[in-house]
Amino acid sequence: ATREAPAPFRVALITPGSIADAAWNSGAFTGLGQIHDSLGVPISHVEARTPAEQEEALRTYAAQGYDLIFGHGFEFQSPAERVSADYPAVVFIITSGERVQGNVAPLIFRLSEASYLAGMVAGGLTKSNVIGFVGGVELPPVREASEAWVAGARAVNPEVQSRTTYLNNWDDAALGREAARALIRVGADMLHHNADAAAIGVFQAAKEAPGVYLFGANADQTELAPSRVVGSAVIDLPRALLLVAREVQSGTFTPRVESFGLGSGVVQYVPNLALDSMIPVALAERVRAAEDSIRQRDGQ
Amino acid sequence: MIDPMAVAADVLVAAVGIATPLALAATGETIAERSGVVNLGVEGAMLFGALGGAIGATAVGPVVGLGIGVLAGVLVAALFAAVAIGAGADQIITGTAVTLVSVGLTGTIYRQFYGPAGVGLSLPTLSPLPLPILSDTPLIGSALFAQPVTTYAAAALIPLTWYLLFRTRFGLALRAVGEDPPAARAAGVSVRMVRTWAVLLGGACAGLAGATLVLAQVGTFTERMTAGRGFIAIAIVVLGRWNPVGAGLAALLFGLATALQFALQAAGLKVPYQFFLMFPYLLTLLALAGAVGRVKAPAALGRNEY
Amino acid sequence: MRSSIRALGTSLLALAVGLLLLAVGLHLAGYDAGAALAALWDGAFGSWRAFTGATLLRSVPLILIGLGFALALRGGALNIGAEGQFYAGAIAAAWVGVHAGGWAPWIALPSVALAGIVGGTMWMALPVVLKLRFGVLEVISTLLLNFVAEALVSWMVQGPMQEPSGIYPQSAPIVEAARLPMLPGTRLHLGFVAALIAASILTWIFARTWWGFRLRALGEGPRAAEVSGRVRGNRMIAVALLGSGALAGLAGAFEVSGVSYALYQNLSPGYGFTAIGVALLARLKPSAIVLTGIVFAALEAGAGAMQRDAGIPAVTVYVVEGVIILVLLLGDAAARRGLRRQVVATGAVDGIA
Amino acid sequence: MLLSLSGISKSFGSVAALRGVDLVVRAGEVHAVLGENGAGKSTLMHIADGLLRPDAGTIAVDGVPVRFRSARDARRHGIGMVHQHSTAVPALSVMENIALAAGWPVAPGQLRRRTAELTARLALQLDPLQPASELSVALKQRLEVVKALASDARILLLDEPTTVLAPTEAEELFNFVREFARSGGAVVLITHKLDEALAAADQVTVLRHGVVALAAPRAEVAAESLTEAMIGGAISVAARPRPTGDGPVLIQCDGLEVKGESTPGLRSASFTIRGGELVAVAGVEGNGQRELLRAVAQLQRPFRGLLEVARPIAFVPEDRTTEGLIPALSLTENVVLGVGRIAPWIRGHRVRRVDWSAAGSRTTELLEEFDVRAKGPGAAAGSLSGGNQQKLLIARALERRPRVLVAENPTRGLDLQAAADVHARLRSAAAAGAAVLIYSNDLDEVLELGDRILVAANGVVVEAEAGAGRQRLGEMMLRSGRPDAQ
Ligand SMILES: Nc1ncnc2c1ncn2[C@@H]1O[C@H](COP(=O)(O)OP(=O)(O)OP(=O)(O)O)[C@@H](O)[C@H]1O
Ligand SMILES: Nc1ncnc2c1ncn2[C@@H]1O[C@H](COP(=O)(O)OP(=O)(O)OP(=O)(O)O)[C@@H](O)[C@H]1O
Ligand SMILES: [Mg+2]
Ligand SMILES: [Mg+2]
Repeated sequence: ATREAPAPFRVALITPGSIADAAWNSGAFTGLGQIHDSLGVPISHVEARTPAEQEEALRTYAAQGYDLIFGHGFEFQSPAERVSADYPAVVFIITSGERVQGNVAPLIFRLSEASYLAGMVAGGLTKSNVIGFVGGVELPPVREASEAWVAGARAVNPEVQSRTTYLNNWDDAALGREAARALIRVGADMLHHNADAAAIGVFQAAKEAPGVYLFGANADQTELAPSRVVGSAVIDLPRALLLVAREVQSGTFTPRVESFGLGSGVVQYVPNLALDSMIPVALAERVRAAEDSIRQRDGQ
Repeated sequence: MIDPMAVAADVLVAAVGIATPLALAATGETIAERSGVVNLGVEGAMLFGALGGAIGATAVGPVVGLGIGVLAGVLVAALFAAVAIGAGADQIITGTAVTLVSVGLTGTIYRQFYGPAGVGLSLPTLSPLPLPILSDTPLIGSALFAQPVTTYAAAALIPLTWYLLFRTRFGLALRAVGEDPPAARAAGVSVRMVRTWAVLLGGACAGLAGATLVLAQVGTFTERMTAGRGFIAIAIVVLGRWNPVGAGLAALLFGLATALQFALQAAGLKVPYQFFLMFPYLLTLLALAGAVGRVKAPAALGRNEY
Repeated sequence: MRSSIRALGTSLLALAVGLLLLAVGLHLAGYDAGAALAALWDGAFGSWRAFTGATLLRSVPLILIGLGFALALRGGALNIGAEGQFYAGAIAAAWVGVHAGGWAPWIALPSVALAGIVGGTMWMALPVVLKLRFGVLEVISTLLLNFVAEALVSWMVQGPMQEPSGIYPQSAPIVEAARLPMLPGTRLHLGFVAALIAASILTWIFARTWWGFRLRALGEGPRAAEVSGRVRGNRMIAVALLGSGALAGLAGAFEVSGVSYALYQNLSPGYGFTAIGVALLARLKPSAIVLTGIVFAALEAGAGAMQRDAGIPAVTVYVVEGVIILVLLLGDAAARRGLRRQVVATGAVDGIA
Repeated sequence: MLLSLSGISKSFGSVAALRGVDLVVRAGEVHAVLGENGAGKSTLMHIADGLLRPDAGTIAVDGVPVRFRSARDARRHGIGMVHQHSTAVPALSVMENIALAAGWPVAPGQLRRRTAELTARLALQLDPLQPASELSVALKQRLEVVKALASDARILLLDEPTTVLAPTEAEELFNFVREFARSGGAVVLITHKLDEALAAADQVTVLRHGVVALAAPRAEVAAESLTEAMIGGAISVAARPRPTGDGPVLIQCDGLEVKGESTPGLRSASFTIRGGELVAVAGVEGNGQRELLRAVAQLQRPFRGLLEVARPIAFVPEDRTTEGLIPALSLTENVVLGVGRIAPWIRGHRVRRVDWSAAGSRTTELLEEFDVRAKGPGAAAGSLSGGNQQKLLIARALERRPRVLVAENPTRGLDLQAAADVHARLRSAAAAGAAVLIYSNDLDEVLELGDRILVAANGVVVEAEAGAGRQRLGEMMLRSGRPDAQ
């Protein structure tokens, strides 16, 4: 029998929502594009919103012979484990995943480290001592980010009170605006979010309210309100995805818990340079010091 | 530090703001349903109104945006009318399909304009237009009289629609068509014609509602940004007993419940936030059971055979 | 007979024209229309695996909920709240499934299904009471309860039913014994068979039983049914609505015990609403609901394939789905009009005849 | 020559309702159109009113050919129509219904005034603000007449306008119609009452199975030739069995009170009816007779007093298409619905099943036996003409083998032969031992049918003495009727 030529290396991405969210999903989709451009490999993407669709998408990609499949969210963990049992050769990377099992491996982003820094800045800047957070749905990474944001603020300013609002929705920007306005009404003058597209309304609310500043999430969102965004907690999803894809393609990948924090550069706190003058030197110092210590801890 | 009176006034402002697009869409849907057509395509018409508003505002300015939003809503309604009234297909499925097409087309068009991972564009919005003197009324002044122009449009549309339905010959024919198409036909009314007009008017209102979301609230378009408001509007039509004034009040109730919901979350109460999310719907149910009582839908609602 | 063949011809023609338009549209938008439509077909029917594991699997909740919708609407009641009843059923089923440790499958499986039925029925109880006591239209009460159910399930997976580590918004997995077996050689669980059985039972109820006939009479002419048929309208509608809720709840139970094996807050992609189209397009006929349920499921399965294999973005795929549904509707409407011309018009001029 | 229809044909599916019919109506004339149930009279009027489009033939108004695409076009040409069955929109008020049909402006004050003026002028009393849904069948018919006359029509099409009007009201209507014709209008009058037609008409056209069987000036025809033309022979009236009146008491009421929906209802009734008796209630609409019958039929709960009724009961409602039949269902299905679970085609006890083939073949027999003209048991009930619907209702009621049979206006809208047939059926049900209770707005029918006669006046039902005539009954009907005034 003749040996068939090895099928080309192929990469697939499954997102749990629309890739036009300017945040979590769009970042992964951009990463997929970079994998295609940098590695020159065929790629495919599908949106799968329910557990049924998610398992089906995993299974179908595996059956079609894709070598690397990204399940973009913790919810892919258990279906991927089930599918992996039938397709042991395929590598499944679960962003925000839980554990390693067979060829299923998580890719964890400690966005909370950047949110912590954002919280520190907010804690130093707040005049009302009230800060607010708008969440889409209370998923683990969202909750972690919100907790870190509060912790950061308290570290600088123990007086700080925090208020958190959830939308149960990732798309409804008008609701995001109302949630933010409600937070502003109870005195919040520093806002942060993790609500993808719905957060666009948070930016609008901040723009409308004098003296209110906010911090972007997932991507550098300075552009959305240049005079109000103090900084953004950023995940460089494309870079992380590309790193993993390289490894898998070259055959050096071993399933492990891969976790990216500030130390890796994949997670970053990106300040808005235009508003640099707002930030007292002492505060900037403290934030920088905190960032360094977190990086160091990461390094160990 | 926080003045409760001021907070209450602000909650009212928010309530009226949230209610505005709902009231607009529900008023339009009231017209359609009074003629016997339930148009689940309002969600789609709102989405297209939103996109039309965004495109119009980008190209020219917010006021033109409103106009294009209305036009977009009418176009979506025309698609619905062609299939559900023209061809006599089932109204409910047609409405669902039209919404599906709208979700897809708005997304596709938006991405064509702004790239596949569409960056949020920042649009000029309609700022509040305080009416002199009135807006200084304590508590309700800013809620009622310092709102964007679309809120005033909604406030004007409600009595106008009431007049149209209950004081004009067209309104009489429209209600007759919604109750008993054969009888309306015997009276010389063209059922299809009346229904088509009703649906187009409804579409115009829905388009305006969508444009309002973009131009008076969010300042940008995002995919699926209407997030089910069209369906809420349909519930509001029922809650408002198929009367534009009722719809306006029901929209306000819903707006108030939503604003309160966020106010309660923001107050930092230690209650799972899901219970706050349920609040507007439970309140509406309560209102239905209590104050509103027995209602009858237009007898020919949803029926196509005439 | 002749006329129904002609009707079929008309709808096939409409379908062909619609698909052609779609292809032109996709082409103009810069996509490979041939590849897209081929992917649509392949993803739905192209292989045994796709047909069973994607299409038929998705059809289970659509068929069950569609049957329930038809049951209520036969009596003239509109259940727009299947989504909520589905979640109520899923919550109850997941709760039993998680706590069924040590049970034998033949106890665990029926218990889980029963829990779903009870959950769905209970969720419908409030609209029924509101209708009977206060005259609240079920259209709106069921619709509103959808939103409540969504919030409830969100709380469940983050509160009382959250998995033991307390991190993820999902319940603990249900025990092995509570998981529905797959049909041999497929990823299609036994719930499909149950859906077929439910459809046959409903067919029998509608076609052969006194109760089913009177329910239909109530839907077609409520006054005449009450005056001439002595049907106790409210009681019968209540039973039909509760049955409708039960079927949606069962669908929720199957989704947990046959697909996700745990409770999640986004279990349904809107089955409750899609199923309305399924039932209406089938003119509320149970056997036809099986067919339209599979058609709608195929459309969804094919939608995934269009993204995966032809690179059509998800949003654009919605357009394709929506247009295909509109085309089906137009074909169906045209066919019906053809039929109407043949058959004596019924009640067309009634009231003035 | 105001209105002329020539060569009109119209089919519904395979039913040819009209085949080449000509009808010419001149200014100043009342033109009676007669024919048995299903002859095509209403269909012809619907064509003249723009509601149906003819398959063949032409319409001309004032000698000018016209094409009506809707009733509005007909209205524009001065045609107004009174429909056989109400075309009022139930949810609209009386005055809104008039405005809708006549194109009046909708301002409420003005509308109310105009409505009041019009009803006063026509001597047809109606409350302008009452929703049409609350009107009795008789009031709905009154509204139908008012609607047609509200739009300054020159040509009036009246499709059985008097079937449920009280005699005095009918009188007024005919006065009006004659006046209308005299002042240059044209009237088409459809009726099953020959004397009415002969008294009012200048011209007569008889339709039979969709073709013109006779067309002549009134002066040239006699009653016998008309029946001959309508049914191809003389009316056959079954011999009237003698009432026995010695059966067991099957209906008994004492001090019965029943609340009405929009009328005061029944305030007092005390009587018994035995097996074998046929009792007819006379009364002007809204005097409690409706509530009485519905209480006896177990459709309304008595408010006070004693009421005992033997079973099985069968009930024939006057509103055929909303309370009697379900138009969209087949004849078989309608029979199954109305006969109920005591029927032989209901099988099983725990789960009752319907044996459709047994029900179908029994329905076929019933159609034959009761001379219901239909395509077959599978035809939709809505496709039957009014008279045939009524025959089906009676057939279905008798199929319950009732011991008590209750019927409202049992021959409304029936042609002479059909009415005679229904009368015969009711009598034979009584002869077979049932207690039969009817009411009728037609005093002649009450007199002809009742073995005993009850009179309802102002909510009080009292029995008329044996042998009371028209005059006496009329007096009793108009009496103020306080319960203690007997
Ligand atoms: N909409 C319809 N669909 C089918 N058949 C119809 C329809 N309307 C009338 N027909 C049939 O056409 C024929 C004529 O009916 P039409 O109503 O004109 O009779 P009619 O003379 O008015 O009788 P009646 O005195 O009982 O009112 C009947 O056989 C009837 O069954
Ligand atoms: N067609 C009819 N006309 C008059 N009375 C009827 C008719 N059908 C049933 N009834 C009466 O109505 C009452 C209820 O009838 P029946 O018990 O058949 O109805 P049902 O709904 O089957 O009752 P259940 O639901 O309790 O079994 C009885 O008194 C019966 O005599
Ligand atoms: Mg007739
Ligand atoms: Mg019983």
